Amino acid sequence: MAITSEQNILKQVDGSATFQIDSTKVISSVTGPINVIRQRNEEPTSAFLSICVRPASGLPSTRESYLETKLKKIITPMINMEQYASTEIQIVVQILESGEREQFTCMELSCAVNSLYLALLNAGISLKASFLSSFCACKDGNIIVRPRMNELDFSTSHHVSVFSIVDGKSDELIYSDSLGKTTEDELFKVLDVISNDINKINESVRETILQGVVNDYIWKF
Amino acid sequence: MPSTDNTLPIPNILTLHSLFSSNPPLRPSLRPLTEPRDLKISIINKDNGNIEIKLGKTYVSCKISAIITKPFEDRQFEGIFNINTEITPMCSPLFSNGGGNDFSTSAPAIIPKTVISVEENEDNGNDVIMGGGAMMGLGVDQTSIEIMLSRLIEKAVRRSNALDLESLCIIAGQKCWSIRADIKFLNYDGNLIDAGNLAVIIALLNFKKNDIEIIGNGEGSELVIFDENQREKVGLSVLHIPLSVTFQFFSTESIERNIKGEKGVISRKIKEDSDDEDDVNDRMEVDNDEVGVESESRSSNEIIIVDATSEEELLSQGSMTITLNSNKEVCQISKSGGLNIEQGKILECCTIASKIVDKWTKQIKQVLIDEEVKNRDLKIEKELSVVNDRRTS
Amino acid sequence: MVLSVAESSYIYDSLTSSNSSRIDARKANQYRPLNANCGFLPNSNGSSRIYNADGIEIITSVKAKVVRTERIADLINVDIDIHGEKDNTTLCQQLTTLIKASIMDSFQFDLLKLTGKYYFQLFIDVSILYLPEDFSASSYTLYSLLSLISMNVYISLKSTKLPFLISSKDDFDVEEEPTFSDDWELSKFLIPQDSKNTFQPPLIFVVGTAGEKAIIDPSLEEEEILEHGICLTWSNSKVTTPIQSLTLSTNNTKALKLSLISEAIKLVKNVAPDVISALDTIASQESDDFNNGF
Amino acid sequence: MSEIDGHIQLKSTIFLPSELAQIAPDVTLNKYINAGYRPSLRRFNEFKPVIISKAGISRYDTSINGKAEEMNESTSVIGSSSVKCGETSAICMISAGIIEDDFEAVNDYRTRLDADIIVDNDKEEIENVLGGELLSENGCVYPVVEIAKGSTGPPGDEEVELGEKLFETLLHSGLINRDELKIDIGLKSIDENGDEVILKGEEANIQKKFSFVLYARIQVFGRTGPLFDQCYAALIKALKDTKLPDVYLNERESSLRTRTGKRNANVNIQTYDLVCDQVKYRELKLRNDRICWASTLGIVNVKEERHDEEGDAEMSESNHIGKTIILSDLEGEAEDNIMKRIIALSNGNDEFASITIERGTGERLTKDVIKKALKLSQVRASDMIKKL
Amino acid sequence: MSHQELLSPEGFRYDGRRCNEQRNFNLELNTHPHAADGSAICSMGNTKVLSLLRGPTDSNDSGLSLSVSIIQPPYAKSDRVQVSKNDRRFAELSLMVQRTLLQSIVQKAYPRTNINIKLTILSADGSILAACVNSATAALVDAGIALYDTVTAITVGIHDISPLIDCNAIEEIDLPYLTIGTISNSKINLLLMESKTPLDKLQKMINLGTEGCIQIRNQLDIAIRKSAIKH
Repeated sequence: MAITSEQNILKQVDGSATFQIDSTKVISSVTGPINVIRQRNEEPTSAFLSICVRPASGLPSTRESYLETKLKKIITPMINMEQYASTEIQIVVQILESGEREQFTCMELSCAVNSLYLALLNAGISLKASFLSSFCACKDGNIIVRPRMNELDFSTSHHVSVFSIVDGKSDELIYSDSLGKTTEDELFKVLDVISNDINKINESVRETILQGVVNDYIWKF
Repeated sequence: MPSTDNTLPIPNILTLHSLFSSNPPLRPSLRPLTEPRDLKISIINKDNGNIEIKLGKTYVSCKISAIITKPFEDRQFEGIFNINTEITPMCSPLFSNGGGNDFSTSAPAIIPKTVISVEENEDNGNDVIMGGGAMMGLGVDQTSIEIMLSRLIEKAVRRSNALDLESLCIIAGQKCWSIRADIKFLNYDGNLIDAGNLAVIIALLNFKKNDIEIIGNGEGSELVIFDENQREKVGLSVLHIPLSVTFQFFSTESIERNIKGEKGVISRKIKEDSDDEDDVNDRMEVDNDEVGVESESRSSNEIIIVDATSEEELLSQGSMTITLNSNKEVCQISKSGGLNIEQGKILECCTIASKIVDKWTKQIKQVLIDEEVKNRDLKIEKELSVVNDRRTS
Repeated sequence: MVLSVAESSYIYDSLTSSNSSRIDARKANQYRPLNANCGFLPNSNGSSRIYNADGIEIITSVKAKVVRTERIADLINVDIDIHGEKDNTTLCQQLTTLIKASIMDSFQFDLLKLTGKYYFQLFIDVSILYLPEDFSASSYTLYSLLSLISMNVYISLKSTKLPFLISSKDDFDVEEEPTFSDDWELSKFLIPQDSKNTFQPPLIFVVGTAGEKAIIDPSLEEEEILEHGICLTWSNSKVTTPIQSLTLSTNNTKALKLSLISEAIKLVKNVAPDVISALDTIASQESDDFNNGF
Repeated sequence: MSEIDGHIQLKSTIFLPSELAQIAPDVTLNKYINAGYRPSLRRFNEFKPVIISKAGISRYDTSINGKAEEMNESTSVIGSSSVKCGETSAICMISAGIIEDDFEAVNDYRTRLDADIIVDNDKEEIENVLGGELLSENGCVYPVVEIAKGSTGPPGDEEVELGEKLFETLLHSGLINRDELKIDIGLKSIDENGDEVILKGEEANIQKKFSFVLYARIQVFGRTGPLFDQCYAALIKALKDTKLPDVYLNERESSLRTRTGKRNANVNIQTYDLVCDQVKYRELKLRNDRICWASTLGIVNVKEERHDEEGDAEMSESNHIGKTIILSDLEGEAEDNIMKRIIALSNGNDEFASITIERGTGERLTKDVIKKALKLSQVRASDMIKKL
Repeated sequence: MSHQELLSPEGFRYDGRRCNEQRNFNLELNTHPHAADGSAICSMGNTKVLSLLRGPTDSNDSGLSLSVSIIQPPYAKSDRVQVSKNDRRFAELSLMVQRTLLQSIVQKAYPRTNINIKLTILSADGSILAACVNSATAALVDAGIALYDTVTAITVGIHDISPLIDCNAIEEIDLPYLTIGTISNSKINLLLMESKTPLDKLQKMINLGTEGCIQIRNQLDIAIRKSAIKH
């Protein structure tokens, strides 16, 4: 299952990145810190995150605004918000292609988190820790990491988790969302599996970041 | 961002001014006035018509989706085709979410004082208020940009009947295909109209929908949808390829001279001191007398460029969009306000546009052929592998 | 509008004194000048325009459509739009309901009957092109506007012409869509102009009272000192419901005497025939020229 | 706090407890928790009492008079419930619409022969088109949550979040079998004797298939307490109460109408006159093992203060021992600000329909804590599901 | 309507006009002296557009802000159609009118100013945009707003090889047509074409259009003079 990612593809924003797992592709952009656009959003002690998710096709609906809420919950604790007091960080997540049915959001959420991480890095926003996300589906006690559309359709439960990365290894659980019939044992197994998978994703993502640093190297000719 | 090519490192308005007012006028990138930037087409997913194009640094993605629905009451023999254009802050922080809001606070410092300021109008959707003559110039508020953009692309593709709507009808009055094109503007560097138009058309040409068949007649009929393993997907019936070319107009003259012509020059000389400084629009005015003398010999000295970058749009004093296909049929012309242009110049523009459209059409067709070849190879490979599988099993 | 104590007491006293006079020297039963004309919309069956010196301008169009329906209530549709305001403001909704109700109450529906199965459906569209900015939303303003609209609707209904039916009237047995003559010269008025017995569209009058006096069409200044406003409907040569007492933007409202209501009715009875004959004259003078009224 | 130390005379400001709660909710919370209580004076894992009842406003609810025949005929609500917890009540109303299952693709073996290449795994193909097990088996409800706030307008973020979360959890929990929503449609016709009869199944010979779509409208009054838990309870309760009417086609009206189209071609437009029976209904059956109870649990790390005599400045790190406490039924501003949360939907029987873990800020979230929280939610669920 | 009927072999159009014959053009200024600072009504055949202008008034912006809104009441067409208030087509039309007018106003004379124009299409029978531009220009003149020049507009359709000026609604449905607006030296300010036309016919249409605009301008001049004498 191919993972591809790329940083710094858009010129007008401060940071941007694409992230693709299989047939789900997401592009994110980060602009900021900038002055707060609407006065009432200004917060005196921390930054205001404006997150906007656009679907692959059609107009944004409640599904997208729920994704926005989830992303906000995941990202807010990862940014040093106090450092950007009374400013705004503008985030746009555009789903380019979605490899799941609209009843699911796990691939999109997971890719969005990963692309957003890269975009935040690219924009030079101060983060508390690195973080990455992956997802899996369970059926009859079997766990399938990064399932395809079919496998997801037939699963009894599916899980999305976000872990922080410390020393190149997944470290701490940041966020986890499980839907469908599941048990406590399954949850912990899933968390272990995802944590291992994130280590794999991390390898590929590190490449991208490295490449990004090389490309941005200021003194080149 | 450091850059090694010939473009200006910082969008320097003054440099732009002086380049344009030089004789002959130059563009910052030294690109000829009537030549568009390089068009790069990449097909992401051939079946669902997901494509990306790059026109210079302007980066647009378009995706087509098709579903079966009920046709409109008043158009029972036709399918439905919608184009969705939305501008998000992703393509430039100058734009905000949801449209119609002020972006003055978030805008970087490069924006010069606009000729006419932008007024935010949140509640009154009907009153459209805008600034400068440029179509996509930054002095224009987002609502009007979005309206013009969506209308121009819609007229170029939908109203010119590029997509054969009648072929989308399945059972008259009951079922039809509804095709939807979602244009996503990812990066803004001028000329969103042409790029958006190109993206939709290329996506439509690449899109393939599932084959269907109606089995039985009358009440007992069933609609069967085949997936791609059963029957090959079928393309849409695209009748012609309309492409837009947007021109930006510049002038080194004052607005008065543009309107009044030579007479204006004379009257200006009479009351020179009063007029000289207070013309707000005279941003680009160079030395009065010299140009005045020159312009008497020339009929007019509007500078016309195609495929403007964001900096050029910033400065533009007027724009015109022409949509053509390679059969030399004009599908739409839209010009309002901005510099007044002689009719000869407009026809000249049409000829230029026609050349550009021909060039683009050729490129698009080449991409299609390449894609076809690639596809065919894949298919043969697949068939062979299946035959192999059978033998082994 | 805020009047000083002196101003308001002057207006009030001169109005209630035995030798009563209104500040603009009108008689108690005298309207302010109004201009109206009709028949200028080529695409409508009937149209009219009315405007007063305040600049309030209202245009009404009546369009007829052939429908096959059994529901009488669907035959008359009223739509009021205030230029520059959003749809469905409370003012708009109130006006629409009141006008529609007043028309429905008195309408003679057999005028719309075309054949056994087909009817004309009327669409009455009212555009209020301009309202002065100090036009507050008190119920007095609502009703004075209502009064203007009702006159406007009256003229347009009176001037509405319908095409001449050439197919048979009786289609109970034979299924036949109604066909009409192409010749517009043959068209007939919806409400025949000659006979006196047919129905008259309703008119709404606003009467203000102060002391024992009742005055018609109070101006904004007068409204400030009035003790009461009464709205009366005049339909088919008699005063009918709705009769309503209005809230004024004034603070010297007093309890309403019964005698004042009959006073108001008397006043309306006095005024209405003149108003109707004036409106009828306008309705019969059809003109293509939008600006004939000047 | 200790950072604000000036060289000038230090003077402590004393706030009333209510003032302090507003200025620094976290400090207040800490104080309370150190004392072993919560601002609401409940114990840490003490739940609030919940009153769950039928709202009695649905169509099939008999009127207050107790006459069995009388129904609320004027309403289209087919299931209702009310849940009251503390100062917040939620009222849920279920209504239904009918859709034609027509655009679900028909995949037929006859036509399959057309394909040049026959793919082996047939079964998967079919279900793939239908949308897999999940979509072919799990029915759903489209909930809209409205929090009374005294003004109208588009739904706020919170309302959208609640609605979407309810939708997602309910769909994936498989509470409603999709077949349950299919309509066994009858044909209303007049037999030889001139009586009205309703034909079903084979006799009726109706080609089209129809399904119910359920909509839920949840109105929330008050905003204390975890709204999601209450909304979920209200929704489940209302669904249990839901009754679906019998539906039949009216024969007279189902004839074909011919209209002349633009190009003089004839278009057949079929109109259905679907009629819902006024009286007859069936109950909506839910999968009982999937009925869950939602518990939103907050997690706080408290720095326990040893009650030493020394002042703040003297306190060293060793004096603080991190302690993790799980709070149930979050309530009040201080507790609303806890971002470290675990939301678990348990059926009280070792199974969960959804588990959401949000780390928020602060200390690490350990496995033990998660385990503890899940345990707590199970205990609560096994207790509450009986009441539903 | 068949293609043949729109232009007979003898050169007569459906409504009896010749190719280069305009419909009855009537322009009146200052029709609503009480309701607006500038007002005008422009009728081109059965198309009637009323414009009410309010301004110049104060504004907080640094320059001139001109707002144009077009409203088409439900009775404007022969079939009753309700136009929604955020109809994109009308939003585009008002934007085009606004841009066109803005170019002819002496903007430097109106800093921190608001001008608000409301256009009401009382009756629609083709050439809506042209009638709107003409009517709004007249309203600007009536309000005494300083203009460099007036903009006048007209539509031109094309039937095979013959261009037809001032199209009515029936012709607009079946024939390609464009709306053209020019200033006094025949430079083009407004050009809108939305239907497919062969490139080589464009010149003919634009030529006739510019001439038509001159005609309209003369009539506008007469109307302005007339209203000046009256007051």
